[in-house]
Amino acid sequence: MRTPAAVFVDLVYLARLREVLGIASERVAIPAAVVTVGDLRALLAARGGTWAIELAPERAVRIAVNHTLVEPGAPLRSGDEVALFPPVTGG
Amino acid sequence: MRTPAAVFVDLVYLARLREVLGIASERVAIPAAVVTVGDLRALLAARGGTWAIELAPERAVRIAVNHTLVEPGAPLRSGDEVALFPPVTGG
Amino acid sequence: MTVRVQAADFDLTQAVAELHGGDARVGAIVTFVGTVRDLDDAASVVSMTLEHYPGMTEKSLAAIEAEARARWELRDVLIVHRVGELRPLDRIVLVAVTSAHRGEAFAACEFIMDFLKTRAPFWKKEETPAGSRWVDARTTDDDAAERWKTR
Amino acid sequence: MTVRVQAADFDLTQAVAELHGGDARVGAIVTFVGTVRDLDDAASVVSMTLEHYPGMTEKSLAAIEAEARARWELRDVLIVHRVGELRPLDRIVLVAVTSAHRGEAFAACEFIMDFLKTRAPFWKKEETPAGSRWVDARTTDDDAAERWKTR
Repeated sequence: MRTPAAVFVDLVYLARLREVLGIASERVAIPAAVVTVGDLRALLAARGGTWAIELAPERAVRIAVNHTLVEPGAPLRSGDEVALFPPVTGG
Repeated sequence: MRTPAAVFVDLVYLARLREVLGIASERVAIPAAVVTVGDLRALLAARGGTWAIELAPERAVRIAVNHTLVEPGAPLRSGDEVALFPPVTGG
Repeated sequence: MTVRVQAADFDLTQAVAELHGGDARVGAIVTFVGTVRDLDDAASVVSMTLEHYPGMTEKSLAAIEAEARARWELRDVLIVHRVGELRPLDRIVLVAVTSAHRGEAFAACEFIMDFLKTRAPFWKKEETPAGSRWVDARTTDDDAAERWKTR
Repeated sequence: MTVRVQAADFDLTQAVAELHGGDARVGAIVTFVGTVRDLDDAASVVSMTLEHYPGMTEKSLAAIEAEARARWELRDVLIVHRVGELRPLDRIVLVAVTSAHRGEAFAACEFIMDFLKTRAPFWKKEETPAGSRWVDARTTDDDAAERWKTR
Protein backbone atom coordinates (compact mmCIF):
# COMPACT_ATOMS: atom_id res chain seq x y z
CA MET A 1 0.00 0.00 0.00
CA ARG A 2 1.22 3.46 -0.92
CA THR A 3 0.39 6.93 0.27
CA PRO A 4 -2.88 8.13 -1.26
CA ALA A 5 -1.21 10.54 -3.77
CA ALA A 6 -2.47 9.68 -7.28
CA VAL A 7 -0.23 7.35 -9.25
CA PHE A 8 -0.25 7.51 -13.04
CA VAL A 9 1.45 5.16 -15.44
CA ASP A 10 1.72 5.36 -19.21
CA LEU A 11 0.66 2.13 -20.86
CA VAL A 12 1.92 1.10 -24.28
CA TYR A 13 0.48 -1.84 -26.25
CA LEU A 14 2.47 -3.36 -29.06
CA ALA A 15 2.13 -5.68 -32.05
CA ARG A 16 -0.74 -8.20 -31.90
CA LEU A 17 -1.81 -6.99 -28.45
CA ARG A 18 -2.27 -3.44 -29.75
CA GLU A 19 -4.38 -4.75 -32.62
CA VAL A 20 -6.70 -7.03 -30.65
CA LEU A 21 -7.15 -4.57 -27.79
CA GLY A 22 -7.61 -1.73 -30.25
CA ILE A 23 -5.44 0.68 -28.31
CA ALA A 24 -1.83 1.86 -28.73
CA SER A 25 -1.34 3.78 -25.49
CA GLU A 26 -3.16 5.31 -22.54
CA ARG A 27 -2.39 7.06 -19.27
CA VAL A 28 -4.09 5.44 -16.30
CA ALA A 29 -4.41 6.30 -12.62
CA ILE A 30 -3.84 3.18 -10.58
CA PRO A 31 -5.44 2.43 -7.20
CA ALA A 32 -3.22 2.24 -4.13
CA ALA A 33 -3.68 -1.54 -3.98
CA VAL A 34 -1.95 -1.91 -7.36
CA VAL A 35 1.71 -2.07 -6.36
CA THR A 36 3.38 -4.43 -8.84
CA VAL A 37 3.36 -5.07 -12.56
CA GLY A 38 1.40 -8.25 -11.87
CA ASP A 39 -1.25 -6.26 -9.99
CA LEU A 40 -1.51 -3.91 -12.97
CA ARG A 41 -2.01 -6.78 -15.39
CA ALA A 42 -4.82 -8.17 -13.18
CA LEU A 43 -6.38 -4.70 -13.02
CA LEU A 44 -6.42 -4.47 -16.83
CA ALA A 45 -7.73 -8.04 -17.21
CA ALA A 46 -10.60 -7.06 -14.91
CA ARG A 47 -11.85 -4.74 -17.67
CA GLY A 48 -13.40 -7.93 -19.08
CA GLY A 49 -14.05 -8.97 -22.69
CA THR A 50 -10.97 -9.04 -24.90
CA TRP A 51 -8.90 -7.66 -22.00
CA ALA A 52 -9.80 -10.62 -19.80
CA ILE A 53 -8.99 -13.06 -22.60
CA GLU A 54 -5.71 -11.54 -23.74
CA LEU A 55 -4.31 -10.80 -20.29
CA ALA A 56 -5.51 -14.03 -18.62
CA PRO A 57 -2.75 -15.52 -16.43
CA GLU A 58 -2.11 -18.43 -18.82
CA ARG A 59 -1.46 -16.13 -21.81
CA ALA A 60 2.13 -15.27 -22.66
CA VAL A 61 2.37 -11.50 -22.17
CA ARG A 62 5.70 -9.75 -21.72
CA ILE A 63 5.89 -6.55 -19.72
CA ALA A 64 8.61 -3.90 -19.84
CA VAL A 65 8.91 -0.99 -17.40
CA ASN A 66 10.84 1.98 -18.73
CA HIS A 67 12.17 -0.14 -21.61
CA THR A 68 13.41 -3.05 -19.51
CA LEU A 69 11.73 -6.46 -19.36
CA VAL A 70 10.51 -7.19 -15.83
CA GLU A 71 8.96 -10.02 -13.83
CA PRO A 72 5.40 -9.74 -12.42
CA GLY A 73 6.76 -8.85 -8.98
CA ALA A 74 8.45 -5.66 -10.21
CA PRO A 75 7.17 -2.51 -8.42
CA LEU A 76 5.42 0.37 -10.18
CA ARG A 77 6.25 4.04 -9.71
CA SER A 78 4.34 7.07 -10.84
CA GLY A 79 5.41 8.14 -14.32
CA ASP A 80 6.57 4.68 -15.37
CA GLU A 81 6.13 3.69 -19.00
CA VAL A 82 4.72 0.18 -18.91
CA ALA A 83 4.62 -1.75 -22.18
CA LEU A 84 2.61 -4.92 -22.72
CA PHE A 85 3.39 -7.12 -25.70
CA PRO A 86 3.48 -10.69 -27.00
CA PRO A 87 6.72 -12.73 -27.01
CA VAL A 88 9.13 -11.15 -29.47
CA THR A 89 9.69 -12.56 -32.97
CA GLY A 90 12.38 -10.42 -34.60
CA GLY A 91 15.74 -11.41 -35.99
CA MET B 1 56.55 -58.01 -49.46
CA ARG B 2 55.67 -57.34 -53.06
CA THR B 3 56.63 -58.87 -56.36
CA PRO B 4 60.06 -57.67 -57.44
CA ALA B 5 58.74 -55.32 -60.18
CA ALA B 6 60.15 -51.83 -59.50
CA VAL B 7 57.89 -49.53 -57.49
CA PHE B 8 58.22 -45.80 -57.96
CA VAL B 9 56.52 -43.09 -55.96
CA ASP B 10 56.53 -39.34 -56.49
CA LEU B 11 57.47 -37.49 -53.33
CA VAL B 12 56.42 -33.92 -52.68
CA TYR B 13 57.79 -31.80 -49.81
CA LEU B 14 55.90 -28.74 -48.68
CA ALA B 15 56.31 -25.59 -46.60
CA ARG B 16 58.95 -25.70 -43.86
CA LEU B 17 59.87 -29.30 -44.69
CA ARG B 18 60.66 -28.36 -48.31
CA GLU B 19 62.86 -25.53 -47.07
CA VAL B 20 64.87 -27.43 -44.47
CA LEU B 21 65.28 -30.54 -46.65
CA GLY B 22 66.13 -28.35 -49.64
CA ILE B 23 63.99 -30.36 -52.03
CA ALA B 24 60.53 -29.80 -53.52
CA SER B 25 59.94 -33.16 -55.20
CA GLU B 26 61.65 -36.35 -56.34
CA ARG B 27 60.76 -39.69 -57.89
CA VAL B 28 62.12 -42.62 -55.87
CA ALA B 29 62.23 -46.36 -56.42
CA ILE B 30 61.32 -48.09 -53.17
CA PRO B 31 62.59 -51.47 -52.03
CA ALA B 32 60.17 -54.38 -51.76
CA ALA B 33 60.32 -54.20 -47.96
CA VAL B 34 58.82 -50.70 -47.99
CA VAL B 35 55.09 -51.45 -48.02
CA THR B 36 53.46 -48.67 -46.01
CA VAL B 37 53.69 -44.92 -45.69
CA GLY B 38 55.36 -45.46 -42.30
CA ASP B 39 58.00 -47.68 -43.95
CA LEU B 40 58.66 -44.94 -46.50
CA ARG B 41 59.12 -42.31 -43.80
CA ALA B 42 61.65 -44.56 -42.03
CA LEU B 43 63.46 -45.12 -45.36
CA LEU B 44 63.78 -41.37 -45.88
CA ALA B 45 64.86 -40.75 -42.27
CA ALA B 46 67.63 -43.32 -42.84
CA ARG B 47 69.22 -40.86 -45.28
CA GLY B 48 70.62 -39.29 -42.11
CA GLY B 49 71.50 -35.67 -41.34
CA THR B 50 68.55 -33.26 -41.68
CA TRP B 51 66.40 -36.12 -42.96
CA ALA B 52 66.92 -38.09 -39.76
CA ILE B 53 66.15 -35.05 -37.63
CA GLU B 54 63.08 -33.83 -39.50
CA LEU B 55 61.48 -37.24 -40.05
CA ALA B 56 62.32 -38.68 -36.62
CA PRO B 57 59.33 -40.56 -35.15
CA GLU B 58 58.65 -37.87 -32.52
CA ARG B 59 58.40 -35.07 -35.10
CA ALA B 60 54.93 -34.06 -36.30
CA VAL B 61 54.93 -34.87 -40.01
CA ARG B 62 51.71 -35.25 -41.99
CA ILE B 63 51.61 -37.53 -45.00
CA ALA B 64 49.08 -37.46 -47.85
CA VAL B 65 48.83 -40.11 -50.56
CA ASN B 66 47.23 -38.93 -53.77
CA HIS B 67 45.94 -35.79 -52.00
CA THR B 68 44.35 -37.55 -49.03
CA LEU B 69 45.78 -37.50 -45.49
CA VAL B 70 46.68 -41.03 -44.39
CA GLU B 71 47.88 -42.87 -41.31
CA PRO B 72 51.34 -44.52 -41.19
CA GLY B 73 49.78 -47.93 -41.90
CA ALA B 74 48.44 -46.88 -45.30
CA PRO B 75 49.80 -49.01 -48.18
CA LEU B 76 51.86 -47.61 -51.06
CA ARG B 77 51.26 -48.37 -54.72
CA SER B 78 53.44 -47.65 -57.70
CA GLY B 79 52.72 -44.22 -59.12
CA ASP B 80 51.39 -42.78 -55.85
CA GLU B 81 52.02 -39.11 -55.13
CA VAL B 82 53.18 -39.00 -51.53
CA ALA B 83 53.38 -35.58 -49.88
CA LEU B 84 55.19 -34.89 -46.61
CA PHE B 85 54.48 -31.69 -44.73
CA PRO B 86 54.22 -30.06 -41.28
CA PRO B 87 50.88 -29.68 -39.51
CA VAL B 88 48.76 -27.21 -41.48
CA THR B 89 48.36 -23.57 -40.40
CA GLY B 90 45.93 -21.97 -42.87
CA GLY B 91 42.61 -20.27 -42.25
CA MET C 1 29.80 -0.88 -30.31
CA THR C 2 27.07 0.19 -32.68
CA VAL C 3 23.37 -0.62 -32.74
CA ARG C 4 21.15 0.62 -35.55
CA VAL C 5 17.44 0.18 -36.22
CA GLN C 6 16.54 1.30 -39.73
CA ALA C 7 14.15 0.78 -42.63
CA ALA C 8 17.01 0.86 -45.15
CA ASP C 9 18.92 -2.17 -46.29
CA PHE C 10 22.54 -2.63 -45.24
CA ASP C 11 25.62 -3.65 -47.18
CA LEU C 12 27.72 -6.45 -45.73
CA THR C 13 31.07 -5.31 -47.14
CA GLN C 14 30.51 -1.78 -45.92
CA ALA C 15 29.32 -2.90 -42.49
CA VAL C 16 32.33 -5.17 -42.00
CA ALA C 17 34.71 -2.46 -43.24
CA GLU C 18 33.21 -0.11 -40.64
CA LEU C 19 33.73 -2.75 -37.94
CA HIS C 20 37.15 -4.06 -38.94
CA GLY C 21 38.39 -0.59 -39.83
CA GLY C 22 42.05 -0.16 -39.03
CA ASP C 23 41.98 -2.72 -36.21
CA ALA C 24 44.86 -5.09 -37.02
CA ARG C 25 44.30 -7.01 -33.77
CA VAL C 26 41.26 -8.58 -35.42
CA GLY C 27 41.85 -12.11 -36.68
CA ALA C 28 38.26 -13.30 -36.95
CA ILE C 29 35.06 -11.71 -38.25
CA VAL C 30 31.79 -13.59 -37.91
CA THR C 31 28.61 -12.21 -39.39
CA PHE C 32 25.03 -13.39 -39.20
CA VAL C 33 22.43 -12.16 -41.67
CA GLY C 34 18.80 -13.16 -41.22
CA THR C 35 16.75 -13.16 -44.42
CA VAL C 36 13.05 -13.38 -45.29
CA ARG C 37 11.99 -16.84 -46.46
CA ASP C 38 9.13 -17.33 -48.90
CA LEU C 39 7.78 -20.19 -46.79
CA ASP C 40 7.08 -20.23 -43.05
CA ASP C 41 5.25 -23.06 -41.30
CA ALA C 42 4.11 -24.32 -44.74
CA ALA C 43 2.50 -20.96 -45.67
CA SER C 44 3.70 -18.80 -48.55
CA VAL C 45 4.97 -15.46 -47.39
CA VAL C 46 4.26 -12.56 -49.75
CA SER C 47 5.74 -9.90 -47.48
CA MET C 48 6.32 -9.22 -43.82
CA THR C 49 6.21 -6.12 -41.69
CA LEU C 50 8.61 -5.67 -38.83
CA GLU C 51 7.44 -3.57 -35.93
CA HIS C 52 9.56 -2.57 -32.96
CA TYR C 53 9.32 -0.63 -29.72
CA PRO C 54 11.51 2.45 -30.14
CA GLY C 55 13.60 3.27 -27.12
CA MET C 56 13.45 -0.23 -25.72
CA THR C 57 14.94 -1.73 -28.90
CA GLU C 58 18.22 0.15 -28.70
CA LYS C 59 18.41 -0.36 -24.94
CA SER C 60 17.83 -4.12 -25.12
CA LEU C 61 20.30 -4.60 -27.99
CA ALA C 62 22.93 -2.61 -26.12
CA ALA C 63 22.34 -4.77 -23.02
CA ILE C 64 22.70 -7.99 -25.05
CA GLU C 65 25.89 -6.70 -26.60
CA ALA C 66 27.28 -5.69 -23.18
CA GLU C 67 26.59 -9.20 -21.90
CA ALA C 68 28.43 -10.72 -24.87
CA ARG C 69 31.41 -8.43 -24.25
CA ALA C 70 31.48 -9.45 -20.60
CA ARG C 71 31.63 -13.12 -21.60
CA TRP C 72 34.15 -13.02 -24.45
CA GLU C 73 37.19 -10.99 -25.53
CA LEU C 74 35.74 -9.08 -28.46
CA ARG C 75 37.20 -6.29 -30.54
CA ASP C 76 33.88 -4.83 -31.74
CA VAL C 77 30.22 -5.58 -32.37
CA LEU C 78 27.73 -4.18 -34.87
CA ILE C 79 24.01 -4.89 -34.81
CA VAL C 80 21.67 -3.62 -37.53
CA HIS C 81 17.98 -4.53 -37.49
CA ARG C 82 15.57 -3.45 -40.18
CA VAL C 83 11.94 -2.46 -39.60
CA GLY C 84 9.04 -1.86 -41.97
CA GLU C 85 7.92 -3.95 -44.91
CA LEU C 86 10.22 -6.64 -46.26
CA ARG C 87 9.88 -9.29 -48.96
CA PRO C 88 11.35 -12.77 -49.48
CA LEU C 89 15.15 -12.63 -50.01
CA ASP C 90 15.35 -9.29 -48.15
CA ARG C 91 17.83 -8.95 -45.31
CA ILE C 92 16.27 -8.50 -41.84
CA VAL C 93 19.13 -8.35 -39.38
CA LEU C 94 22.92 -8.22 -39.24
CA VAL C 95 25.07 -9.16 -36.29
CA ALA C 96 28.81 -8.78 -36.93
CA VAL C 97 31.49 -9.53 -34.36
CA THR C 98 35.27 -9.07 -34.54
CA SER C 99 37.72 -10.80 -32.25
CA ALA C 100 41.35 -11.90 -32.20
CA HIS C 101 40.31 -15.55 -32.45
CA ARG C 102 37.44 -17.35 -34.11
CA GLY C 103 36.03 -19.23 -31.11
CA GLU C 104 35.05 -16.00 -29.35
CA ALA C 105 33.63 -14.43 -32.51
CA PHE C 106 31.43 -17.44 -33.33
CA ALA C 107 30.16 -17.83 -29.77
CA ALA C 108 29.41 -14.13 -29.29
CA CYS C 109 27.63 -13.77 -32.64
CA GLU C 110 25.37 -16.75 -31.96
CA PHE C 111 24.77 -15.63 -28.37
CA ILE C 112 23.70 -12.17 -29.53
CA MET C 113 21.31 -13.65 -32.10
CA ASP C 114 19.81 -16.08 -29.59
CA PHE C 115 19.11 -13.28 -27.14
CA LEU C 116 17.97 -10.83 -29.80
CA LYS C 117 15.39 -13.47 -30.82
CA THR C 118 14.02 -13.74 -27.29
CA ARG C 119 14.59 -10.33 -25.70
CA ALA C 120 14.68 -7.56 -28.31
CA PRO C 121 11.24 -6.01 -28.94
CA PHE C 122 10.63 -6.81 -32.60
CA TRP C 123 7.53 -8.46 -34.02
CA LYS C 124 6.86 -9.90 -37.45
CA LYS C 125 3.53 -9.82 -39.22
CA GLU C 126 3.34 -11.93 -42.36
CA GLU C 127 1.17 -11.37 -45.41
CA THR C 128 0.17 -14.71 -46.89
CA PRO C 129 -2.39 -15.58 -49.61
CA ALA C 130 -4.74 -16.52 -46.71
CA GLY C 131 -4.41 -13.11 -45.06
CA SER C 132 -2.09 -11.51 -42.55
CA ARG C 133 -0.92 -13.07 -39.31
CA TRP C 134 1.43 -12.25 -36.48
CA VAL C 135 4.27 -14.73 -36.30
CA ASP C 136 4.23 -16.88 -33.16
CA ALA C 137 7.32 -17.04 -30.98
CA ARG C 138 9.15 -20.36 -31.30
CA THR C 139 9.97 -22.47 -28.28
CA THR C 140 13.18 -23.46 -30.11
CA ASP C 141 14.28 -19.83 -29.74
CA ASP C 142 13.70 -19.99 -25.99
CA ASP C 143 15.68 -23.22 -25.87
CA ALA C 144 18.51 -21.63 -27.84
CA ALA C 145 18.75 -18.72 -25.39
CA GLU C 146 18.37 -21.02 -22.39
CA ARG C 147 21.40 -23.18 -23.21
CA TRP C 148 23.79 -20.23 -22.72
CA LYS C 149 22.99 -20.26 -19.00
CA THR C 150 24.90 -23.49 -18.57
CA ARG C 151 27.89 -22.52 -20.67
CA MET D 1 28.94 -25.87 -53.31
CA THR D 2 31.91 -23.80 -54.36
CA VAL D 3 35.55 -23.93 -53.29
CA ARG D 4 38.05 -21.39 -54.58
CA VAL D 5 41.76 -20.92 -53.93
CA GLN D 6 42.99 -17.61 -55.26
CA ALA D 7 45.55 -14.85 -54.81
CA ALA D 8 42.90 -12.16 -55.33
CA ASP D 9 40.86 -10.62 -52.54
CA PHE D 10 37.14 -11.39 -52.28
CA ASP D 11 34.14 -9.15 -51.67
CA LEU D 12 31.77 -10.21 -48.91
CA THR D 13 28.62 -8.67 -50.40
CA GLN D 14 29.32 -10.24 -53.78
CA ALA D 15 30.18 -13.64 -52.28
CA VAL D 16 27.01 -13.71 -50.21
CA ALA D 17 24.91 -12.56 -53.19
CA GLU D 18 26.35 -15.44 -55.20
CA LEU D 19 25.46 -17.85 -52.40
CA HIS D 20 22.05 -16.51 -51.42
CA GLY D 21 21.11 -15.85 -55.04
CA GLY D 22 17.43 -16.44 -55.67
CA ASP D 23 17.11 -19.01 -52.89
CA ALA D 24 14.16 -17.81 -50.81
CA ARG D 25 14.33 -20.90 -48.59
CA VAL D 26 17.39 -19.35 -46.94
CA GLY D 27 16.66 -17.73 -43.58
CA ALA D 28 20.17 -17.61 -42.15
CA ILE D 29 23.56 -16.67 -43.60
CA VAL D 30 26.66 -17.08 -41.46
CA THR D 31 30.03 -15.94 -42.72
CA PHE D 32 33.47 -16.27 -41.25
CA VAL D 33 36.33 -14.11 -42.48
CA GLY D 34 39.84 -14.70 -41.19
CA THR D 35 42.13 -11.66 -41.31
CA VAL D 36 45.84 -11.03 -40.88
CA ARG D 37 46.77 -9.62 -37.47
CA ASP D 38 49.76 -7.36 -36.96
CA LEU D 39 50.74 -9.30 -33.85
CA ASP D 40 51.14 -13.06 -33.45
CA ASP D 41 52.64 -14.66 -30.34
CA ALA D 42 53.94 -11.24 -29.30
CA ALA D 43 55.83 -10.70 -32.59
CA SER D 44 55.02 -7.94 -35.06
CA VAL D 45 53.89 -9.30 -38.39
CA VAL D 46 54.97 -7.25 -41.40
CA SER D 47 53.53 -9.64 -43.97
CA MET D 48 52.73 -13.30 -44.39
CA THR D 49 52.90 -15.70 -47.28
CA LEU D 50 50.34 -18.43 -47.67
CA GLU D 51 51.43 -21.57 -49.43
CA HIS D 52 49.17 -24.46 -50.32
CA TYR D 53 49.31 -27.88 -51.96
CA PRO D 54 47.38 -27.57 -55.23
CA GLY D 55 45.15 -30.50 -55.94
CA MET D 56 44.93 -31.60 -52.34
CA THR D 57 43.60 -28.22 -51.24
CA GLU D 58 40.45 -28.37 -53.34
CA LYS D 59 39.93 -32.03 -52.53
CA SER D 60 40.26 -31.56 -48.76
CA LEU D 61 37.99 -28.50 -48.70
CA ALA D 62 35.36 -30.35 -50.73
CA ALA D 63 35.56 -33.28 -48.29
CA ILE D 64 35.14 -30.96 -45.28
CA GLU D 65 32.17 -29.32 -46.94
CA ALA D 66 30.61 -32.69 -47.77
CA GLU D 67 30.95 -33.72 -44.13
CA ALA D 68 29.23 -30.51 -43.00
CA ARG D 69 26.38 -31.12 -45.43
CA ALA D 70 25.96 -34.67 -44.13
CA ARG D 71 25.62 -33.33 -40.58
CA TRP D 72 23.34 -30.34 -41.08
CA GLU D 73 20.55 -29.22 -43.42
CA LEU D 74 22.34 -26.59 -45.44
CA ARG D 75 21.23 -24.67 -48.51
CA ASP D 76 24.71 -23.83 -49.82
CA VAL D 77 28.35 -23.39 -48.85
CA LEU D 78 31.12 -21.20 -50.25
CA ILE D 79 34.77 -21.46 -49.26
CA VAL D 80 37.39 -19.02 -50.59
CA HIS D 81 40.99 -19.23 -49.39
CA ARG D 82 43.67 -16.82 -50.51
CA VAL D 83 47.30 -17.71 -51.17
CA GLY D 84 50.40 -15.61 -51.75
CA GLU D 85 51.58 -12.58 -49.84
CA LEU D 86 49.20 -10.84 -47.44
CA ARG D 87 49.54 -7.96 -45.01
CA PRO D 88 47.91 -7.02 -41.70
CA LEU D 89 44.19 -6.26 -42.17
CA ASP D 90 44.06 -8.39 -45.35
CA ARG D 91 41.41 -11.09 -45.63
CA ILE D 92 42.74 -14.67 -45.69
CA VAL D 93 39.72 -16.93 -45.84
CA LEU D 94 35.95 -16.82 -46.26
CA VAL D 95 33.51 -19.53 -45.23
CA ALA D 96 29.88 -18.67 -45.94
CA VAL D 97 26.96 -20.98 -45.18
CA THR D 98 23.26 -20.58 -45.94
CA SER D 99 20.52 -22.54 -44.22
CA ALA D 100 16.83 -22.23 -43.39
CA HIS D 101 17.63 -21.74 -39.70
CA ARG D 102 20.49 -20.13 -37.84
CA GLY D 103 21.54 -23.03 -35.61
CA GLU D 104 22.60 -25.14 -38.60
CA ALA D 105 24.36 -22.24 -40.32
CA PHE D 106 26.40 -21.31 -37.23
CA ALA D 107 27.38 -24.91 -36.45
CA ALA D 108 28.34 -25.75 -40.04
CA CYS D 109 30.38 -22.58 -40.54
CA GLU D 110 32.37 -23.14 -37.35
CA PHE D 111 32.78 -26.86 -38.12
CA ILE D 112 34.18 -26.07 -41.57
CA MET D 113 36.64 -23.55 -40.13
CA ASP D 114 37.79 -25.93 -37.39
CA PHE D 115 38.48 -28.68 -39.93
CA LEU D 116 39.99 -26.32 -42.49
CA LYS D 117 42.45 -25.25 -39.76
CA THR D 118 43.54 -28.83 -39.09
CA ARG D 119 43.10 -30.66 -42.41
CA ALA D 120 43.39 -28.31 -45.37
CA PRO D 121 46.98 -28.04 -46.70
CA PHE D 122 47.79 -24.38 -46.17
CA TRP D 123 50.84 -23.02 -44.39
CA LYS D 124 51.68 -19.52 -43.22
CA LYS D 125 55.13 -18.00 -43.20
CA GLU D 126 55.40 -14.72 -41.35
CA GLU D 127 57.83 -11.88 -41.99
CA THR D 128 58.71 -10.17 -38.72
CA PRO D 129 61.37 -7.57 -37.89
CA ALA D 130 63.44 -10.53 -36.53
CA GLY D 131 63.20 -12.45 -39.81
CA SER D 132 60.85 -14.92 -41.37
CA ARG D 133 59.34 -17.92 -39.62
CA TRP D 134 56.85 -20.66 -40.39
CA VAL D 135 53.83 -20.43 -38.12
CA ASP D 136 53.50 -23.37 -35.73
CA ALA D 137 50.26 -25.32 -35.63
CA ARG D 138 48.23 -24.59 -32.50
CA THR D 139 47.03 -27.36 -30.22
CA THR D 140 43.91 -25.24 -29.62
CA ASP D 141 43.03 -25.84 -33.27
CA ASP D 142 43.33 -29.59 -32.77
CA ASP D 143 41.12 -29.31 -29.70
CA ALA D 144 38.55 -27.28 -31.65
CA ALA D 145 38.34 -29.96 -34.36
CA GLU D 146 38.34 -32.77 -31.80
CA ARG D 147 35.23 -31.58 -29.95
CA TRP D 148 33.01 -32.14 -33.03
CA LYS D 149 33.54 -35.89 -32.64
CA THR D 150 31.38 -35.94 -29.53
CA ARG D 151 28.63 -33.71 -30.90
